[in-house]
This record gives sequence, structure tokens and C-alpha cells, in this order.
Amino acid sequence: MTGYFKQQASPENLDDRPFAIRHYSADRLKDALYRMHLIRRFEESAEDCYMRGLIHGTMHLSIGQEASAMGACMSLTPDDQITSTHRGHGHCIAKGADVARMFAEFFGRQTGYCKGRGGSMHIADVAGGNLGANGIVAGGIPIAVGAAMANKRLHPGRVVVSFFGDGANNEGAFHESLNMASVWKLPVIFVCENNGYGMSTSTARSTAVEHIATRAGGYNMPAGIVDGNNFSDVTEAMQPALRRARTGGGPSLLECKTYRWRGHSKSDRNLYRTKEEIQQWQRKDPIARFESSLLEYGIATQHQIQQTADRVEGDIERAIDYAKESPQPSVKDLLKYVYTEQQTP
Amino acid sequence: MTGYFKQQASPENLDDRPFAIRHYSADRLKDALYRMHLIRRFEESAEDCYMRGLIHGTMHLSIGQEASAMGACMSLTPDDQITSTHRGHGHCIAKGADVARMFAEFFGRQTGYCKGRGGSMHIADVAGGNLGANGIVAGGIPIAVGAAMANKRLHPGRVVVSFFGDGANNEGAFHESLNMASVWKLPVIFVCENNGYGMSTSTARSTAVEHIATRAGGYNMPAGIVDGNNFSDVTEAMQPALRRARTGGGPSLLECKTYRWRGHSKSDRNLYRTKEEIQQWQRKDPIARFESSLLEYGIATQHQIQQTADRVEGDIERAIDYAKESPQPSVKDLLKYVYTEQQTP
Amino acid sequence: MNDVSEISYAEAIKDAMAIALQADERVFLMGEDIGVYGGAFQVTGDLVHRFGEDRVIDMPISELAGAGVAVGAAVNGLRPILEFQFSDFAALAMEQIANQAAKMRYMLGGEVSVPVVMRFPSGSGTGAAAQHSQSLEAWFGHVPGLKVVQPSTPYDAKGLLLAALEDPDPVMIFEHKLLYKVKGEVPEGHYTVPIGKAAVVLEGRDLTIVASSIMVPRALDAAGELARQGVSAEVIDLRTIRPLDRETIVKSVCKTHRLLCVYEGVKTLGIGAEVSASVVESEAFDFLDAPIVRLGGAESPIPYNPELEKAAVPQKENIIDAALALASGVR
Amino acid sequence: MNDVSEISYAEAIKDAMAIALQADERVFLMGEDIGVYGGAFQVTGDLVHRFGEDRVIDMPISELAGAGVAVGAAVNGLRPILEFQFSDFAALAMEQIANQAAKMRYMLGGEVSVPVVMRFPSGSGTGAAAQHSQSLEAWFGHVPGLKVVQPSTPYDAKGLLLAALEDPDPVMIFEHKLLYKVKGEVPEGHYTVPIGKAAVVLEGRDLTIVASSIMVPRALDAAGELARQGVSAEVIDLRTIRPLDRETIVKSVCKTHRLLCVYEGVKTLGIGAEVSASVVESEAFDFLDAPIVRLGGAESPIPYNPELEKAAVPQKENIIDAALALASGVR
Ligand SMILES: Cc1ncc(C[n+]2csc(CCOP(=O)(O)OP(=O)(O)O)c2C)c(N)n1
Ligand SMILES: Cc1ncc(C[n+]2csc(CCOP(=O)(O)OP(=O)(O)O)c2C)c(N)n1
Ligand SMILES: [Mg+2]
Ligand SMILES: [Mg+2]
Repeated sequence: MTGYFKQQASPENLDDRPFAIRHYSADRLKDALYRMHLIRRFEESAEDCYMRGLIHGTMHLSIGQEASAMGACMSLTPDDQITSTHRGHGHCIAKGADVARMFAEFFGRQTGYCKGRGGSMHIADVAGGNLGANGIVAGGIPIAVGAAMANKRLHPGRVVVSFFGDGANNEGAFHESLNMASVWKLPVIFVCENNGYGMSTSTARSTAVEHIATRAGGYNMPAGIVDGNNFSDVTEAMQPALRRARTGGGPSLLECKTYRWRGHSKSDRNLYRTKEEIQQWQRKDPIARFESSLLEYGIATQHQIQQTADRVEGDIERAIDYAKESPQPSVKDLLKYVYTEQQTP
Repeated sequence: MTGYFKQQASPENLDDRPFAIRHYSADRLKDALYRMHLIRRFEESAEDCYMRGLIHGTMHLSIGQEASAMGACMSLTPDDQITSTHRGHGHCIAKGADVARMFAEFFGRQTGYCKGRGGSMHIADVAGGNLGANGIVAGGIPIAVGAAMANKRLHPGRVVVSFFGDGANNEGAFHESLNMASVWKLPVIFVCENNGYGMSTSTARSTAVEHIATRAGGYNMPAGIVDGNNFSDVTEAMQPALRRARTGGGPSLLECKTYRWRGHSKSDRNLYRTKEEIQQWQRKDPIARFESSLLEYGIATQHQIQQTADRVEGDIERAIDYAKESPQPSVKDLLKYVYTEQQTP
Repeated sequence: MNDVSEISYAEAIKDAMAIALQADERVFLMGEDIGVYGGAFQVTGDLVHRFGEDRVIDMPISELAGAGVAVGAAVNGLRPILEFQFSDFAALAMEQIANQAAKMRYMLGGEVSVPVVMRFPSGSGTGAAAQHSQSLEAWFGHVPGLKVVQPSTPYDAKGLLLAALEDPDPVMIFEHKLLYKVKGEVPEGHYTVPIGKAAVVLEGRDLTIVASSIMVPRALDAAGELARQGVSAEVIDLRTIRPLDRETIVKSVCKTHRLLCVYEGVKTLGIGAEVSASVVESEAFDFLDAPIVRLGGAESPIPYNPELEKAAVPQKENIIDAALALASGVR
Repeated sequence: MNDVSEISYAEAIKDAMAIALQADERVFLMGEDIGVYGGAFQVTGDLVHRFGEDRVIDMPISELAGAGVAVGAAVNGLRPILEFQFSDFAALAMEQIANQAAKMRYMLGGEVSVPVVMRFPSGSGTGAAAQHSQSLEAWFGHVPGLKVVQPSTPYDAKGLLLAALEDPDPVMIFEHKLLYKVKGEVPEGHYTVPIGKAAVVLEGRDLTIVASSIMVPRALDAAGELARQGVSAEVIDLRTIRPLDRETIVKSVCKTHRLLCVYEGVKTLGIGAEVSASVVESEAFDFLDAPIVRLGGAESPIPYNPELEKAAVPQKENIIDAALALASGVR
């Protein structure tokens, strides 16, 4: 099944550069690199703020998974939508969110994307097409299907990408949703970020099949498996799925093999995996690999890459300042947003 | 996938009679015929009692599906167990239940299998290995897996057969259960009676794949498809699944293609299928086909078959009389059985 | 004023859905066997023939995803009406209902609304036993973010459904299976019954009976008998479980000084518990001349046997007995 | 008498499970990440190393099937203890819990029992927001066939779990996440705390505070302050939600004449509603000198912002204020 979505080298297609290099403009590629750096630094900084007691609760970092988030969102339009997971910062940034408002949310401020009510686990950017992270594993999948149903009717051509993890694929919601989306040929793409573990439980111990993509067969759905740490491969694999979705062909499933460098959440002691395993995956750093590729094909210079990193640094700093200076919600507004305020005529 | 479970004709195996004829003694085959008649007449009589207002509630008849129930139970021992569905009379009788106590249950009597508390939709025979019909579509599947888990530990060799319909296979419970059973290699056999419809909704309209058995691939589970109206084929297909289960190999899925002659329940007006379709399936009557086979291979004579039918007639009559004469539960026992009565020391 | 006709509770619900389907392209129905079958209780009836399979959608037997799909569709601008075949199956969808539909607006700081309507055929009395007879409205009443209604008449069934469709938030409608065939006067065309308002359906002096769903006609029947026995009962139809109309209840109890709560759901932690506790917490406390009595469902699953089944939920006679005992209490 | 040591609530639960695993081969644990991870709240800790992967089973993220598997295993003779990672995820399993586990014995006329124990880490205060902070015990308390307990101390946490394992019926244990690290005296070895019995944890004269779970230590704290202000509060720890120990509550209210119910779950239809309604229905009605006051969770999901989160559930100060207002009420 691997490579199902990968374009065959054809006689007409003698350009053997990676798909993304061929397909996107240099500016867009550089912007993708910027966003991948932004994800990484956003999470590192959030982690730091958490350690220093500035952020409460818990958080799930996606460091090491930047290519699947960015790659899956790369060909989405602002009108396309995503549903995300508890590990959702990367998706949110990849879909175009403003890190200042994200930090504001983590700091529980009124200026946050959820006005301080949601926090990391519910980070969203509805205007930007992110219908929200979700605290319930697989909770966003049926919502994505419903969103796609509405889009099919109200906004033909719009696509919903539903992110979820390997652990989520054992939830009943996954099964019911994929079946429904397939029967109704809805414009939704299921993107599984298979990082090998649902919390401490490896896919081998939780999941009867090696590849999540195998399950697509049960839903009569095309599926692909890609190296989720390879930005270009992810963008490439998304193309047939997007085409299918935009033209009424129905849903697809894409499995991105990747890895999270950090523990599951802030309370993880990493007892279920080895240092070697982690290090091995760190050598496959999706950002470093993307940078090499940009250098190799002359899209960016080392200097430009450094500039990108510096720009990210500044943006993160400003974002944290914005968050810190933002007002707290008022306790008297505790009940606000439970129900829609109805206009009194 | 069809025939996956069907034994190949091999040089050593020159006996080309159907599996059941080869495999079971004449007495056991005749007993199977008796039970299939009993199922049919039990349901026809229950229907009649219902029409005459003697039974309240609703009921789901499995007339036309007798071969899958009886075939799946044929090689079970009394210690093996089943979980059943809303359409569970056939399973119950096939597993060896006493129709008098079943009628008593339908009549709501204290002598019924559930002491009048359960009725048709919860018919059970725990001592006989039937853990119960279930009012919740797919509700019995996880229970079967749990029962198998206990058996694996406490009673190695025992098998649980979990019956469910084609409609049930779109429930999350199906997916979660099959995955768990497979990961843990539990001695359970999932028997899908695919009668083409979940209530009024055809599998084509509800299910993304044509064959439920296809889904087994998502659970790394062997699967087979058989003609569910052919008693011998069902018994044959059960063998590798039983062997696998009894020897620690894990679960299997068996899809029996069959058809219900009656409407979904007593309130069905049959608007979603044609008379022709029904008639076409009636020509594949599993009982008539089994009888032909018994005649063809000299297992039973026409006279013996008639005797069987007559015996069933008498048994049903006596069973109904028993039910009618049985005592009603006492209203003051309304709260009995909610909790286990604890011995007061 | 619209013409009025005598139609059943089921017909009234269908009428409301037809009006909404006609008036608003965004409205659609979703559920199991609601198309050509017409719904397990024939509520959607022939709507699929009038509005097509795109607006009246048979779904696979997947209650959890069904609810989630309705949520996603609502967030994105459609107006789904999701039918559960039996309210008992809501137990499969509580995640999407209570964790997603109810909380999404709040968790996202008001950035979305989830205008979904879900319909739940509820209650016992059909011989369908423990897994097809529950009254689970109290679960939903406990969840902020949801609105929960329980119509007892064809008029309210239609008006509350049309109100639910105008409501920007998730509205759960608990219908009673035994009411589907009950007829009543229903105006043609569009009208609404406000969500959050109880109705005093019978004025009285000696005690207040707060009832909901099928217990309203039973309470009214009982009130007739009570009147013959010289007891004047005021009957309040709750209509909405969440938000509860405490004002109307409290006002009545301040007048009658006695309260009987009648509901079909299990007594413990059923809606009568909230009604009672709300009254005792209010200024009506000072007016109470007798303990508040709750007549709720038995502390058991619903049994199959018809006599047991009857005994498991309040019947007219139980209401009469409880009311007489309560009204006769001299303090 | 057994030796007593000072251990945490989480350790006490683990101790109970270890004793049960040791004593009874049929006992096993099942849940998400309860093995080498030790459980999301480190309650199972190192048990997998002591008892092996066959007795401490990591399961896939499949709450519905997990509950059903526990039911099936229990029916067939094992004694499963199923850990939900957060009580909020019970919403995914309500079908197997409420429709199967709770009703199976009844529906089958007593032919089976379902001795399953389920543990639910509950409550807010950890900044985990709306889908990881709920207190849903009222849903379960509404379901006949279930028993529901809510320990507030390490002693009770251990004793109630060991009692649950001796109980032939399904027992749901609601643990509070903020209590896991709270220490208390716990005897070594086996002992039980009876299911269905509340405890008067502080005797008092002027009012009764009925609390449960984390509200018990808060109520006790508040009572200390109240005593300094001259108000003598009796504090009752409910311990069991179903069956509710009405007797103990009623007796106390007959003595103090005033009742304050404190609970973290949403106020409407939360357990305080049942406590209040039960008292008003009882002989204690005649002794009440003031309206019964309920202090429950806000009518909102649990917000993420820490100040809002605190405001969403009763805090010590709220209890003091409510108690003072109630006790000062002269009638
Ligand atoms: C329904 C539900 N069950 C359990 C959890 C607790 N939990 C949160 S994330 C997680 C692991 C999810 O694994 P996966 O889907 O692979 O995503 P990953 O964390 O690897 O990104 C678990 C068990 C939850 N939030 N929701
Ligand atoms: C969870 C749930 N959803 C819906 C129903 C209503 N219902 C009862 S049987 C049935 C159809 C089941 O179809 P299938 O599994 O194919 O079994 P069949 O009736 O064909 O034997 C439906 C929708 C139910 N009982 N439980
Ligand atoms: Mg994962
Ligand atoms: Mg079927």
C-alpha cells in the first residue's frame, strides 16, 4: 500500500526533484519552512512557559511531527477546514493561526482563540478554518464528516481534513465516521499521524494491523502511507485525496508515519520506549530534512534559513509578550458562551 | 474471499458429499433438522400468538435464517457460549433451549427464561450457554469478547460465538471489539448474519463495502463468506474458526449471506424491498434445502422428515400450553433482580 | 389566525419538520430508517417522498458518528434534525452530545454555535423492555449547553420543534412513544412554543402537580377525579427540562402550598428531584404545608411483563392516591 | 488490629487493588496505559511489574468495548476492575454501563450477576478544561442496577474498593483527581467500608452540610472556620451516591434543622438535588427551619482559565458564606 498516492515517474515527467519542490513556488516553500519552525519554537516555548508555571493544565507537544501537519495543510485554501486533536498546536499553526492568539489562549486570556475558556486541548481558529483541537480521542472525526456534509451542500469544492492519531483509530467513532463518509462520498480527508504510540501503548499492542491504512479497505476508501517526516511526500500524497474530495469522489485516508520526540504529555516519564528509539527518530528531523532539500534544490540559502529561524524567534517573543499583557477574562463572565446570547428585541 | 473456509477437494478426500453429511452422525443431522423446524414453527406460532394479542411488545422473526443459526451452533458443546441479537429466537433454540420456557418468557411468565422480565428481545438461556439476545444493535459483541477473555483464563477450549447482523457492523462496538479480540487472540467467533438489510436500510446504502467479511482485513482476522442458507456450508466454515479459537489462535469472522422472510419487526410494512426479492429467497428455503440433502444422501426418509415436523408440532403446542398455564410474576417482586439479594448472615 | 386541525402528536411533529424543510434549505433530517420506512414510529412518514433523499437521510446504525455528523453539519451552517430510533440509544452518543455539542461553543469562546436538534422517542408502555423504554431526560438536563424539552401535546410538540429550529443552541426533544397517536388541536403553519417556559394547564387551589410528558395527561385525568372528590389540583406541564422554569412552579406552590412531582424517569435523580430541590430553595419554602412528594419511575429497569411494566411507572391511580394523601395532610 | 500507615488516596487505591490481585486470581485490571505507564494518575503504578501483563492489562483506546469486555468477563466469572482514564470518557461507554451492566441481571431474571468494578478519575482543578474535568456521578446515580460510590479519604478509597470487589453487582467508583495526592491513615491489609452508608464526619448542632468527594475536606475546612465564628456544622460524607443513605441524612437534619448540600457536579440535577428532595420528602421536613441550600457546580462547562475554573465549583469560601447565611436565617 505504501506509495499508493505517489506519482509514478513517467516519460513526460523527467523532473526528478521532490514533488513539493516542483509543485510550489519558492515563496510558498519558504513560508512552509517558516511555519514548521514556528510550530517547533511555539511548542518549545510553550513547554518552557509551562515549566516556569506560566501555563497551567497539561499540553501535548508535536515536536518531531511538523512535516505531517504542514504537509497536509500545504495545499489547503483558507476556506478549507480541519479538525484537530489533543496534539493540535502544529495543525493550528499549519492552517495559518496567529501564535500570539494561541499563546494568549494558553495563558488563559480573553484575547486567546477561545477567550481563555479552551486552552491547549481546545485550541481552534474557526475563522482560519480550524474547527478545533479535541480533548476526546477521535472526537473530531465525526465532526469533520458533518462539516464536510455541510460543505458539500453549501460550499462545493471545500475540503475538510481530519487529523487523528494511531490510538484514535481503535475508537468506534473512527469506524463509524469513515464508513459514513464513504457511503455518502463526502469531501473529507482522514489524516492519521501514526507516531507509533497512543500514550504509552504501541500500535503493536493496541492495533490488530500494522498499518492504519489497511483499515481503509473496510471502508472502500483509497489510502496511502507516507513518510510523515518528509514534507514533500506528505504534500504529494495529499494531491489525489484533495482532487478526489474536491470533485465529488469522496473521502481518502492518509497515514503519515512519524514520531513525537517529547513524552505524551507533561506527566510522561517515557518508560515505554528507549532513548535509542527517540534518538533514531530525531535523526529524521522533518525540519532539518526539509531544509536540506531547500538547500539542495537551491530554493533557499543557509543564510535565508537562518533568517527564517531568527524571524520565528522574534515572532514567538512578541507573541508571548502579547499573551502576557492580554487581559484575563472576568469571573463574572463565567456563564458567557454556554448559550448563545439571544438578541432582546 | 468466498470459500475461504471451504475445504478443498483433495485426492485423499474423494467423498464429495457435503461436509455436514460426512461429518455428523445421522442422529445429529436429524436433530439439527428437528431444531430447524422447531425454530421455524416456534416463530410462526409466536407470530400467531402475537397477532391474537397473547404476546405484547414486538418481536423480530428469523424465519428464513434457520441454517445460519443452526449451522453455527452445530459444533458447539453445551459449555460453549453465544451472544445473540434482537433477532435471537433461532440462536437460542439452536443452542439447545427449551421452547416451553421460551414461550413462557414471551407470555411474560415467571417460568420463562428471564422470569418474564426480558421478553423476546432479551431471551437467554444462561445455563445452556446463551448469554442473551440484546436490544442494542451490536451490544452483545463486546460482551462476547469479555466472555471469551474469561473463558481463555478459566475454561481453556471454550468458545464464544457472537451473532450479529449486517447493520450491526457499522456500530463502533463492532470495530472496537474485533480489534480487541484480535490483539488479545481471544477464543471468539464473530458470526455476521447478513440478511441484506438493517431494518429498511440495505447494506448498499449503509455499508461502504459489499461484504462484511472484507472488514476482517482491518483486524488481521481470517474471514469467510458462506451461503447462510446452506446448513452444511455454515457448519463447514465454522470448523477452522472453531479450531483456531480452541487452540489459542484467536478470533475469526464468518459472514453468512441469508435473508429474513418476514418484515424487520411486527410494524414493518416492507416498503423497501420487492415481493419478487422475497420470493426469490423463499425458493432458497434453508430447511427445504437441508431436507433435500438428507434425502439425497439417504440420511432420512420422507416419512422421517414428516415425523420430525409432526413432533415439532406437538412440542410447540405443549410449549404454548405450558406457557399459558404458567404463573405471572408478582407485582410485588418488581424490584427483585435489580440487585443481587445479599444473604443476611 | 391559522386554521386549526385535530392531528396526532406524531403528525404534529412531522408537520413541523415539513414546514421547516419547506422554509429553510439548510434544514435536513437524519436518522435510522426515517426515509422510505417512515421512521420506527412513523413520525417522518412520507417526508422523504416530498423532500427527497438528500433532505431526509437514512443513516447507518452508527449513533455516535450520527450525532457527531449532526454537530459538524450544524457548526458549518446546516440545521440538522437527528432522530434517534429510541432514546435508549442515546447512551451510545453521549460523548458527542455532552462533550461536543453541549460544550463546543463554550470551549471555543463563543466562536461557533451548534444549532442541532435531536429527537428522542422515549418512555415505557409498549412492552419493549429494559433497553427500549427508558426516560433519560435527566441525564441531558444535567448538561449545561443543552436545552431539553419534553412536549406533552401535539400543539407543543410542533411549537417546541419549530422553536428548537430557531434556537442557536443544541435542543434535545424527548417525545413519548405512547403520545404519538394522541390527537389534539394544532394550528396550521408556523408558530412556536417558547423553550424554557412551563405551562399551567389546569388552575387549582389545593395542591400543585408538576408533571411532564405523558404524565401531564395522566395528571389531568387524575385532577378530574380529584375534583370529583373535592380536591382542586393545579397542573403544571414542565415542557422544558433545561432551562427549568422555576418561576412558574414557585408561583404555583406559593398559591397551593403543596407540591406533587410526577415523572416517568427513575425517581432517584430524576427531574422531580430538581423540581423539588428548586422549590425548597426558593421563597416557596415558607409556604409549604406538607412535604413535597415525588412520584417517579421505579428503581428498576423497565420489565417486559405488562403488569410489572405498568407498576414501574406512575399511573393515574398512583397520582390520585398520592394527591389525596398529600392534600389531606393537615398540619 | 492492622497496622496503620499514612499513605495517599492514590496509594490506598493501589493497595486495595494489590490486595485483591494477590488474594483472588479472578481479579484483573484493565484500562488505558495502566501498565508500564502506571496510569494517567499513577494509581496502578508498578502493579504490572508485580502481577504481570495478564492481570494488569493495557487496552486499546476503546472505552465502549472496554466496558463491554469487562461486563462479559464479569458475567463469566472474572472480577474486572476497569479504569477509565478520565470520567469524561464514560460518555463513550454509557451504553455498556447503563444498558448492559446495570440491566443484564434484571433482564435475565436474575440468571447472571455482573460483578464489575469501574473507576472514574473525576473533577476539576487541574486546568484540563471542559472535556477532562467533569463530575458525572449523577448520571450513574440515576441508573438502577448500578451502585455508585465517591470516596473522599484514602481510608474510604481503599475500603470502598475492597467492598466493591465483594459486591456481586456493578460498582462505579468516582475518584477525585485532586485527592490522589492527599494523605491519610490507612490500615494495612484487607478491610471494607460498607457501600450504601454515609458517614457523619463531624458532629454539629446548627446545620448539616452534606458533601461528597473533594467537597468533604472543603466542608471540613469550612466547618473549622465556621466554628471559629460560632456556628456548629455537622458534616456528612455521602460516600455512596446510589443507594443513597437517606437515613443518616434525615437523622442529622432532624437534629440541626438546616441543610446545605455541597457537590462539585453541575448544580441542576446533581446529587444535591436528590439529597434535598429526599429530605423534603421525609419526616425531616417538619424540622426544617430554613430552605435547603444547594451549592453545586456552575451551569457551565469547566473553563480552562484558572480563575474561571475555580469559580465554576464550590470553594471553601463559598461553603462558609452559604453556611453563615443559612445558619443566620432566623425564622
Ligand atoms: C476518548 C479518550 N480516551 C482516552 C483519552 C486519553 N488520551 C489522550 S491522548 C491519548 C493517546 C492518543 O493516541 P493517538 O491517537 O495515537 O495520538 P497521539 O497522542 O499519539 O498524538 C489518550 C489515551 C482521551 N483524551 N479521550
Ligand atoms: C444501537 C441500536 N440502534 C438501533 C436499533 C434499532 N434497530 C433494531 S434492529 C435494527 C436493524 C439491525 O440490523 P441488522 O444488524 O442487520 O440485524 P437484522 O435485524 O437484519 O437481523 C435496528 C436499526 C437498536 N436496537 N439499537
Ligand atoms: Mg499516536
Ligand atoms: Mg440485517
